[in-house]
Amino acid sequence: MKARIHITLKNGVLDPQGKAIETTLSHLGFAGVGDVRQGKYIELELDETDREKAHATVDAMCSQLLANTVIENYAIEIE
Amino acid sequence: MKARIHITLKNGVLDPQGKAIETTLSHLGFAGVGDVRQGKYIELELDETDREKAHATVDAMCSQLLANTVIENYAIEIE
Amino acid sequence: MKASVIVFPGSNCDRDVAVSLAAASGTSPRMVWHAETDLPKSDLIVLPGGFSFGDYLRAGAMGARSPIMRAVIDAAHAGTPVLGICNGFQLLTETGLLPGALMRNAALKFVCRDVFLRVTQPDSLFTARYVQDQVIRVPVAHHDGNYFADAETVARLEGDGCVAFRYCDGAGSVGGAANPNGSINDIAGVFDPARRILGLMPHPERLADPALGGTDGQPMFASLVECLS
Amino acid sequence: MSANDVEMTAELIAAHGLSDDEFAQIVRLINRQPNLTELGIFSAMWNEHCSYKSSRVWLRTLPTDGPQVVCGPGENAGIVDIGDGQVAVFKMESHNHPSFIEPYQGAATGVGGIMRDIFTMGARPVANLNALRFGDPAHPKTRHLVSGVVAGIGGYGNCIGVPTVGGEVNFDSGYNGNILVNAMCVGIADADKVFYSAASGIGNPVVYVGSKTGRDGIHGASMASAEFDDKSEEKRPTVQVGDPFTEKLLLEACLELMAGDAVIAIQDMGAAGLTCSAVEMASKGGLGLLLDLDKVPCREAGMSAYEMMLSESQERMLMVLHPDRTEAAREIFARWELDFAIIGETTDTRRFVIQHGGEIVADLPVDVLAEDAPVYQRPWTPTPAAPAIGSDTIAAPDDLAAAIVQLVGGPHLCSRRWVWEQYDHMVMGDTVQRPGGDAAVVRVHGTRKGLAATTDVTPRYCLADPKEGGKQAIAEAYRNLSAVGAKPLATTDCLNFGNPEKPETMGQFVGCIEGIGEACRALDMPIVSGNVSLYNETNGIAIPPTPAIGAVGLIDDIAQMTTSALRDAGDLLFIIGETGGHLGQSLYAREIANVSEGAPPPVHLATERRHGEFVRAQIAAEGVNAVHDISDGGMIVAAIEMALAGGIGCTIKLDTGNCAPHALLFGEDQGRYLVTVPAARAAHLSAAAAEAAIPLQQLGEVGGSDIVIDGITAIPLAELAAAHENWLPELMRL
Ligand SMILES: Nc1ncnc2c1ncn2[C@@H]1O[C@H](COP(=O)(O)OP(=O)(O)O)[C@@H](O)[C@H]1O
Ligand SMILES: [Mg+2]
Repeated sequence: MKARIHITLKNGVLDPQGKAIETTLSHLGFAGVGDVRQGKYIELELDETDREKAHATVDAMCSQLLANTVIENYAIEIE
Repeated sequence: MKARIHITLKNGVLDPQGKAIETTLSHLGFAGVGDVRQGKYIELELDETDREKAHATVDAMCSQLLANTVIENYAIEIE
Repeated sequence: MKASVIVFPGSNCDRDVAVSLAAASGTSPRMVWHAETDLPKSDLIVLPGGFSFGDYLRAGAMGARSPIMRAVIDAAHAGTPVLGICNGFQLLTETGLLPGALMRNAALKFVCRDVFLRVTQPDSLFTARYVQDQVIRVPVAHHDGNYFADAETVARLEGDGCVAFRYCDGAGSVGGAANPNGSINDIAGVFDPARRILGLMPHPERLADPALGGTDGQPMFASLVECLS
Repeated sequence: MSANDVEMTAELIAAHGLSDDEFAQIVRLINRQPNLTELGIFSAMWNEHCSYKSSRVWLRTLPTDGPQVVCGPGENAGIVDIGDGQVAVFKMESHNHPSFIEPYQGAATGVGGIMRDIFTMGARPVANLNALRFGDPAHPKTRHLVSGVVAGIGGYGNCIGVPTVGGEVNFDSGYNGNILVNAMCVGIADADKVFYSAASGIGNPVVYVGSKTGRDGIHGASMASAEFDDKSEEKRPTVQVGDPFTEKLLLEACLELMAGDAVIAIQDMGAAGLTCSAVEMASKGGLGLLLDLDKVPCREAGMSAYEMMLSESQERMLMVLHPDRTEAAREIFARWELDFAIIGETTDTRRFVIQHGGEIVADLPVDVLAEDAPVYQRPWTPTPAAPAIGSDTIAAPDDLAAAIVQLVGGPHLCSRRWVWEQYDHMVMGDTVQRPGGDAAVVRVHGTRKGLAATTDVTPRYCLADPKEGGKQAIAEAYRNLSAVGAKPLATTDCLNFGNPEKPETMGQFVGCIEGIGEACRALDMPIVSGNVSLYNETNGIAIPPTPAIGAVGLIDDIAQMTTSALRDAGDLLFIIGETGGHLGQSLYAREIANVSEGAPPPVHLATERRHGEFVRAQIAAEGVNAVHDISDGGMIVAAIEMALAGGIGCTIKLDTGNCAPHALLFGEDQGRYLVTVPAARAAHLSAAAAEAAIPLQQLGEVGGSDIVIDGITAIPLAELAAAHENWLPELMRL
């Protein structure tokens, strides 16, 4: 099964990359752009046929490694 | 409107990050994990009410700044 | 003083810190490979600078899950002092031994230069040879040194005297352009509440030898030797 | 008919960068048509990048010997003796085309590649340098390229943990369509632990280590030798992505393996990957090689033999090991979590035989591939001599102070701090002279010795007069090393030119080589390694001739090293060398007076040598407080750089007997240095100079917070510092 994981910064955590992108976009002439946030997107393949189990495994991966839960949230999709 | 952008490495382009994550996951005891690929996920708000126009604008942002189109693909969702 | 330096794949300041420790204590530290599960009995554990696992995913993320870290965490909880420099600081936050996180520098660029630090907490085994508000010159070299913690945590760090160093200019004035990375409250290094764990982004081992142009980092190693021998 | 047995059409041959004559030559040499894999192998081996077919006859004229030389050109890097059973190993290499297409990854993999050249020989890399040329700062692509290249160099070097300590940066519209990214690496090894690429023994295992093979940069080596047109950006060939973490593991694993006696031969996989490395090992050893591609660790499924042989995936090495050490070697690489595969063996057939899927997919004579590559005596026309123009024809500035500030705060002379602060220049704990001075100095770990390194060339001189420009590049490197107190040892070069099939371009190449050779001989700085990058041309417009020179020198005791920073108020400032006010091809002429004609300053090699020896002797006697060589921008710029580095001003008195002030200040006469000594030492210095018949003149005195040109102008140091420091950050501001 394929898992897709979105890792985003929690609300209230400043996002230097998002902020820099926002500034650069405005320098490039893109007006009216706001709230730019940059996160990570991870895809992986799992040797697992059970959706529930797959979800639980990926959840464990996220909390143990993929996300830093001090500053990040994560969301999992299993396909 | 809100735009969500996924930026992923083109097929065949080496993904050192994905490779390292895969190795570490296996050391952590997660078996049967493969094809780990790491990409970027960007969210932003646009002062624009027309979906088509919003899409075109974000497309321009991606090709000009957000994605490195030599090695990356991007996908846009407008909400 | 018997120190152990943990070496991760991708560590690259392990030798540098070992040189400083040996110069200060007269004995070479033990170099402990990350894949070990047992830690030799140590007076001090050092997590060196570098790019453990390439800093891929997040700086320090994968190293923090290395086998040896279980033993490091246990030893730290049992009171063994731990010094984390640069990548070592990132590892300490990733393991939860220190609060907060080190995010990408506000300017998004890697920065390598001398910075000035104000010693905000001289009452520790790491900083005993410095005096309150002393201004020292030490280099930084990092891409992810932008210290962040939520307001409550920062208030606690400040209230409990857990901020070790702050970025300042040569005259001791804190913040502004002297902050090389955007760290909250200009924090360059933090202690755990017992002040037996120190994480800092600057590299004291890089200016602990007159041939390298300065010795302001040397008192940190001298303090450790004095307190731990 | 398998996919390998395709018909050799004219298009296919041309797409492989081979001329009809070259193809005919191949058919003649192997007595049949090659198959597709074989064509690919020939295209890689016979390409300019690997075979040096246009440059070889000229490279042979360079001096490569000397008592200090342990290994000259021909191996992965050059080796010089630094005493005490130690050697320095160094080389410079270009990654121009890939960096133009993808600046971050192009530059990063350039750094990765040059470091592999060094540790392949058993040396631990201890210093990286980089010589960068970008287009006009106002060109729409320049900022993007600068930021990507610098980030890429830092991204790789910082991660692997080798300090990036020096280099140079130029901006010139001549590079608008072809930037130059030249990376240099210096390593240190024990003299008795050096490794070479010649295979030996029959039936010994050929071992592949490092990363897996993917479809990266297939045809990279051919791309590196092809001219650009407007479409090449759209073609976007598969770009190689660097993996510095894996290279760090590879470095440590290789050095660990090399501490033992397992390695017979080793070669990194650089341009044209497996093909080049395997053929070179076999050819140098006078052997054959049998490779079984089914054993090659692959990143992608279904890779063809053609793709595997031409892949330029990074962070890979090929070795021939002693059979009974192979398992121990395997364990080392397993511990570092790197791929390790026995993919073939040495044979006595002198043939290069490739097996894939149980079939022989290529079977070629090694010597034909390696030695019968074409060598061209390309026609060339000498560059017409530029007329010497008198300084009196180059106008004085309307406002001298403004001209000075403009030069020091402009693209050519501003501080490169924005660049080198993105590089970890202190890791390894031995950087005793950081970027910003004449040459960087790293201490030889655990000793009092220092290795000094610099990169230099002045392309506008080379354009006006290739031979004098070539001489000047070596002379400036010599001066930069001497100025820190290092004895120059040897040289590496990276010769960047346009299309060698054009006689004018070939003439530039020939001229530069002649000048370089003459200067290397006169200054005892033999060429021990190097690289040629041709076809740096877009839509028929070539880059200025740019033979970048990297040089290494030795300081016996770093306590005697000098820097360029002015030190104590009251110190006296002297100028060594003859000041004739030569303004032709000076930055002043070009930037302020808008004159781009004229001959560059002539280089007097015997004088250079005497002046360099004198400066080093004064440094060794611990009599001088600061030294700086005079180059771009002339004497006033050198003085300002010294003042800015020291944070203290100086006063200069001009002796305008037979020269206008602006010619004295901005003239770029060669062979000159500024030195400061304590007042009490001045008489000693003068006597020493008189005795050695060295022109020496007191110029002024250190002190204050201004640069004062007595009776003419005074500029606050703070104003100069702001102009000098702000230009590059302003250009690069988000
Ligand atoms: N790309 C670069 N990387 C690192 N250091 C650099 C780079 N470009 C310039 N520098 C450093 O900036 C200083 C000034 O460079 P340059 O003007 O070329 O010196 P010089 O004229 O003495 O040869 C030198 O110390 C040089 O090493
Ligand atoms: Mg130079």
